[in-house]
Amino acid sequence: QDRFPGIGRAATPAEVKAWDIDVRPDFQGLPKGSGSVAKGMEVWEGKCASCHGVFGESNEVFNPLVGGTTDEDIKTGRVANLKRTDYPGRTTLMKVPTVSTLWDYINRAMPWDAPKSLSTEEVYAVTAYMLNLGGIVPDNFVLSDANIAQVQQRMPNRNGMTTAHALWPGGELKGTTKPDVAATACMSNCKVEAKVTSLLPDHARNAHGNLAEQNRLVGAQRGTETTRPPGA
Amino acid sequence: QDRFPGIGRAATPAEVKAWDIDVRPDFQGLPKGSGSVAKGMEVWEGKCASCHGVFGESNEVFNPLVGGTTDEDIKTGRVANLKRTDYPGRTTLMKVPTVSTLWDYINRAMPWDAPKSLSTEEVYAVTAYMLNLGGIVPDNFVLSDANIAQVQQRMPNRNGMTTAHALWPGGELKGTTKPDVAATACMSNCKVEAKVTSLLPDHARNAHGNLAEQNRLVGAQRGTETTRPPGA
Amino acid sequence: VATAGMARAATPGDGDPAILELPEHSRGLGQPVVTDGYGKPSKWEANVQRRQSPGLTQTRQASVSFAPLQSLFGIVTPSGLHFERHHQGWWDIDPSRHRLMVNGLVKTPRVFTMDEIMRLPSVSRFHFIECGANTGMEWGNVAVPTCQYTHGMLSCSEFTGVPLITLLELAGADLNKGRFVLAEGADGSSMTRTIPMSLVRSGEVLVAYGQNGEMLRPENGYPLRLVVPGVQGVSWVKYLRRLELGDQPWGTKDEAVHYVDLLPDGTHRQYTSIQECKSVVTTPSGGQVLLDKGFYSISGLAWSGRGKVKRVDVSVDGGRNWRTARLQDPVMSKCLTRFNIDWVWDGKPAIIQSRAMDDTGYVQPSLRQLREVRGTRSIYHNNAVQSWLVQESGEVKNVQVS
Amino acid sequence: VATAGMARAATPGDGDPAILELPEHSRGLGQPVVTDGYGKPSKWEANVQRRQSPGLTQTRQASVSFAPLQSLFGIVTPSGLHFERHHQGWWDIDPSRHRLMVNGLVKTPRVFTMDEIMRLPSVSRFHFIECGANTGMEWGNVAVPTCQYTHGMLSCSEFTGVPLITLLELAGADLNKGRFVLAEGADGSSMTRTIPMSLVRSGEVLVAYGQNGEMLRPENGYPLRLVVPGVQGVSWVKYLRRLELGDQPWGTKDEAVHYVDLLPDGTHRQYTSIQECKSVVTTPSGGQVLLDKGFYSISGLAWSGRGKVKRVDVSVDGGRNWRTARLQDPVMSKCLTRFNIDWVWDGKPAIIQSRAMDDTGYVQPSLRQLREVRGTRSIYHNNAVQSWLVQESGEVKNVQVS
Ligand code: HEC
Ligand code: HEC
Ligand SMILES: [Ca+2]
Ligand SMILES: [Ca+2]
Ligand SMILES: [Ca+2]
Ligand SMILES: [Ca+2]
Ligand SMILES: [Ca+2]
Ligand SMILES: [Ca+2]
Ligand SMILES: [Co+2]
Ligand SMILES: [Co+2]
Repeated sequence: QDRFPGIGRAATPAEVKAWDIDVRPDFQGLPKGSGSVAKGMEVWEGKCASCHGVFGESNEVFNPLVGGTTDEDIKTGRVANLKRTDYPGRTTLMKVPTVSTLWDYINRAMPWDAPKSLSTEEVYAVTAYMLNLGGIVPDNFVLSDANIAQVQQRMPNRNGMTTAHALWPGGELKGTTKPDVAATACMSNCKVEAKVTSLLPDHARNAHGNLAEQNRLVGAQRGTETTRPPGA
Repeated sequence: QDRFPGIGRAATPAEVKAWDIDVRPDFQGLPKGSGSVAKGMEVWEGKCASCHGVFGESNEVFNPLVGGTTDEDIKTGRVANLKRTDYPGRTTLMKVPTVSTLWDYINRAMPWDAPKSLSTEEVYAVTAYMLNLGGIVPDNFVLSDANIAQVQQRMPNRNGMTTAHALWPGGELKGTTKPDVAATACMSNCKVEAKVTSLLPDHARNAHGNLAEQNRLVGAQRGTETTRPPGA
Repeated sequence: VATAGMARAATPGDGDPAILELPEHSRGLGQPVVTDGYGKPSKWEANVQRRQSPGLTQTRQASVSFAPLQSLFGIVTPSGLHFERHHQGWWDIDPSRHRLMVNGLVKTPRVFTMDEIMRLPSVSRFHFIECGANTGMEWGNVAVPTCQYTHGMLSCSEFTGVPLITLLELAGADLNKGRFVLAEGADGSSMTRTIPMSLVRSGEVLVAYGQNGEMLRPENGYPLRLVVPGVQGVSWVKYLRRLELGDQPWGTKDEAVHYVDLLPDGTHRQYTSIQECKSVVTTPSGGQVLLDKGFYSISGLAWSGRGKVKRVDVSVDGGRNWRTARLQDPVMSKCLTRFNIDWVWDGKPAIIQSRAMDDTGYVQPSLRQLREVRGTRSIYHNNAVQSWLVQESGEVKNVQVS
Repeated sequence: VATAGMARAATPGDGDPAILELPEHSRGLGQPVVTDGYGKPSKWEANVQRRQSPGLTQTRQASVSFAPLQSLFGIVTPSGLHFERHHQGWWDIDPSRHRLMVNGLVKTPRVFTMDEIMRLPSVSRFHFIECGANTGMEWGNVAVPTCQYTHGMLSCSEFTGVPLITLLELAGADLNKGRFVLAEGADGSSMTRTIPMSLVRSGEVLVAYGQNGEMLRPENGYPLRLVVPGVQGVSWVKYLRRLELGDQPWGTKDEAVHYVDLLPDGTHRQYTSIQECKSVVTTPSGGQVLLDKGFYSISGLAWSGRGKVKRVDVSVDGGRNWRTARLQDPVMSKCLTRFNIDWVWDGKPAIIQSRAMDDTGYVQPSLRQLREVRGTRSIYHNNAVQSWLVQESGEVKNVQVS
């Protein structure tokens, strides 16, 4: 303050209220209120389903939000399908560990083309509806600030996260400091096959457009004429 | 060559001839040929006078080329007017020490809108004409590769240059290594008056346009509204 | 302007017409100054553009465009070619109406105008920004043809701004209780990310308005974005409107549903932030054709989210043998470093790779080494060695090798 | 977009409407990626343009446009704002038809295509370029109002190219006899300048094609220009077509008629090349108005054609007392260096100056010191300390002081 006279001013309570909308996993920031699954279905069908599908299953404008979780997951707090390499997609409900995340995000960013237009009740309701689609809360459920912590205890992937890694700078998350992958810099006669194991099939040659048009017209090399087959 | 196989190739004699057009003060590079003052007047009036004036005196598209030199200057090789602080302008002939410079530049760059269009004879001729306008060669003179070195001995400012300074990096020009201006970094109670000795008059306030429109719309300061008088 | 053939000096008889017949620009008068008060690249450079990868995203407002690394020199990314990543589209915000709020564990929550922020002491630093999902399409298999698409969610600029710590101190921050900072944007997505306090405390995190000498571009957050050196781009919150000091991480959508790294056992790593040491050869690279045998200067980029690049090795035989490349000065922390190495191509197939090492001693892993620990489904943080196959035809292809 | 009033956080009753009423960008969907394959600055930045100085030149093809230093941050000049100096207009040359010839005291004169030049080992270096005539209007009196016009023939970029010495060696140069190099352009003026061999030999002179990560802009010599670090801009020949090694200097038009410095005794200094140590405060600077009393960060640029900037001192009392400013890393040789220093303006008249010192120990002179040696008619190489008068109204004016 003394060092920088005249710079900045105190925010008013109304200003902080207008902008401080975040909701944390411990529900700090969550406004009082509630909303039912039934009301949520209304909101969903009116304001969400056009993009996400009636059951949150659409991949037209984004990945499916719902699907891939089981009653068993709700018990264990680990989504079993995440272990399967043959499982086709990863829905929002499969991944999200914290119900606060859904509430916060819907409240700040959805509907995509009219963010921050929902009432608090609508956010509770449509969150409840999404949870209901995932079998996490029953059809007659009313989600509220009072019971949301219990709902958290049913999130299918609530135990699915770890911070035991070296990719957070600092000790706050009690991660590791040693990177998980430890390569060494072999310089000669290194033990590799140097065989090609993957490359694009020739028929996909032009899938990103004509690469000749994606490179400079002079220089040590040109872009490949991908409208023509290799070698032509 | 060995380090960079496949890069570059020898230039042909015709290629070198096409591009190696520079003429040095020792006349290396000067093609054989000649041109008369009379022919030069023709060239000048046809191809130069529209921009530089009939006597090279115009300042419409560039500074005057001719003027300000005297017979005395031709003798001394020093243009006396360059010493005068009250002399209004500095023409090309007042400054140029080397006749090669004129020949080379006219040959490469003039006429301004059709550079490299003159024949060798035309360049000799129009150079002769310019020299004649400056009284350096007589009306009946024919400038040629054979006599240009003698003409050099009459250039009004031929002795007007020095390389005795520290602004050439390297020893080739036998300059100095010590900079000519030696300031020191006084830090407090330095002996200066700190009185304003020059500033723009208020009537010139808007001469560079409205400065408010020449500064960003945010930041620690704005541009001055110079369409309004100071303090208004 | 589309494609052009190879320009060699013509076989000289008398000589090359491009020399013997003087071009019109040697014989005429060119264009005046200030044809453009703000200039543009040459028309011959029209192929150098940022581009989308077809089919990668379902919408163009929650999408990405890739920088054309194959055509860039040095370390600075021209701001017009800076990669884009939007979650709810970009805006061109009136800076005179933009505000920044600092709240949370502070004595008094505060509001700043742009005028005020730009009055504070600023720093200017060169840093790379890389999306956490860069090279993400390549965890399993080769998916895209050129380094624009494999590595183009990467750019590097000189950023100018105010250290975030200055603003926190101005607001009377409680730096004992305050262990995390939330950064929040003003666009539709109002992107929120939890920012590591260690980088705030070190003075590295900037509230930036300048990029490469001018203001940030609208696509990159004009008028204000957070700069979090070494950390993935999603944390560099654009259209920054608010910073909150708190005692817990926020678990926001992009910390709990995306930008989480799936391990083989079905666990996700959360709050993975650092972009580890990585490199890529950009010249020559996938989708190009070498014009001839002979001398080439292999050139590429290396970077590390943990500090400075210490060394880059290059292999032209798929990783059997390596030589150490020249690093271009200045080598700066959490900044791109350009490397170069000589190569004479004999016309035989070759597999070109680069491997960087940073000043912590960390060595960029091969894809095999990376997969052994993380599997193939992480999406994020693929920093494996990239391989380019030069075929006898001169064609260069994106490949993975064993 | 023209001018705008001062944006302060409104006196809060309930609060600032810019906060309380969420802006449309917080409530809507923005624009998609790749609206521009090559992006542009914000529409709110339209005032940041390069400009001519009215009446300075008689034509617009033999003219100059000035970079808006008052609006720039850090050290990189955005290429679109790079100052222009043309002698016969600018061109956008087809690079596939451009050739470079090396001749003179070489074993075999050689010709290179752009393809070939771009195959050679390159370096990328940050350097300033300053016209020898920068600040030339101010030798006698104050002539122009803002630092755009006093100092705007100055820019700084990351240049990429091949050391000229590499090309000379390729041609089999005789480096004993060869004591000077002629550089020649391909435009109408076919600009020719004699280049110092010492800088060629040291590897500093580059045959450059890259600028700030992309190709040179047409206004700056696309596709090839010489980079002669520390030396005045006219030697950085644009549209470079030919390099000749010789044993004598060339005395070209721009070495014998212009870019010669008139001394009081009527002698001209010839081949004055180095841009000596210099600095200028850009924020605040002439033609601006401070919005308020209080804290400011005085910021500016310093540079030296002889090496690195070692120190910059700043005075706010017209040169009586000085404080040493902070230098922004990286400090590079023959490159702009950004400096900053804190200042609390008490609302009284103040005269702001900066004075740079380089690593040779050379100190930037005051105008008086410079004039004592060189008089007032040199035109070129005015590197005097610049003074800005802050008036009580907040208006800043270009002044000279005793
Ligand atoms: C106009 C299209 C549209 C509408 C309407 C819409 N969404 Fe979305 N939604 C999207 C898109 C696109 C995304 C992905 C945004 C991104 O990439 O950050 C998204 C993301 C989400 C996500 C996060 C999913 C994830 O895995 O990241 C949730 C939850 C969500 N929407 C819920 C809703 C709800 C609830 C509504 C209605 C109240 C709604 N959406 C309306 C398009 C829409
Ligand atoms: C269309 C206008 C035009 C025409 C025609 C023209 N000039 Fe010029 N000339 C100029 C301009 C403009 C310059 C300054 C160029 C620069 O700034 O580098 C100039 C410069 C010169 C100079 C150098 C002067 C100096 O001090 O730098 C000479 C000598 C000259 N012209 C001679 C000629 C001759 C001889 C011809 C005819 C054969 C000619 N000019 C035709 C416009 C013209
Ligand atoms: Ca204030
Ligand atoms: Ca909060
Ligand atoms: Ca060749
Ligand atoms: Ca020659
Ligand atoms: Ca799809
Ligand atoms: Ca005039
Ligand atoms: Co993202
Ligand atoms: Co010039």
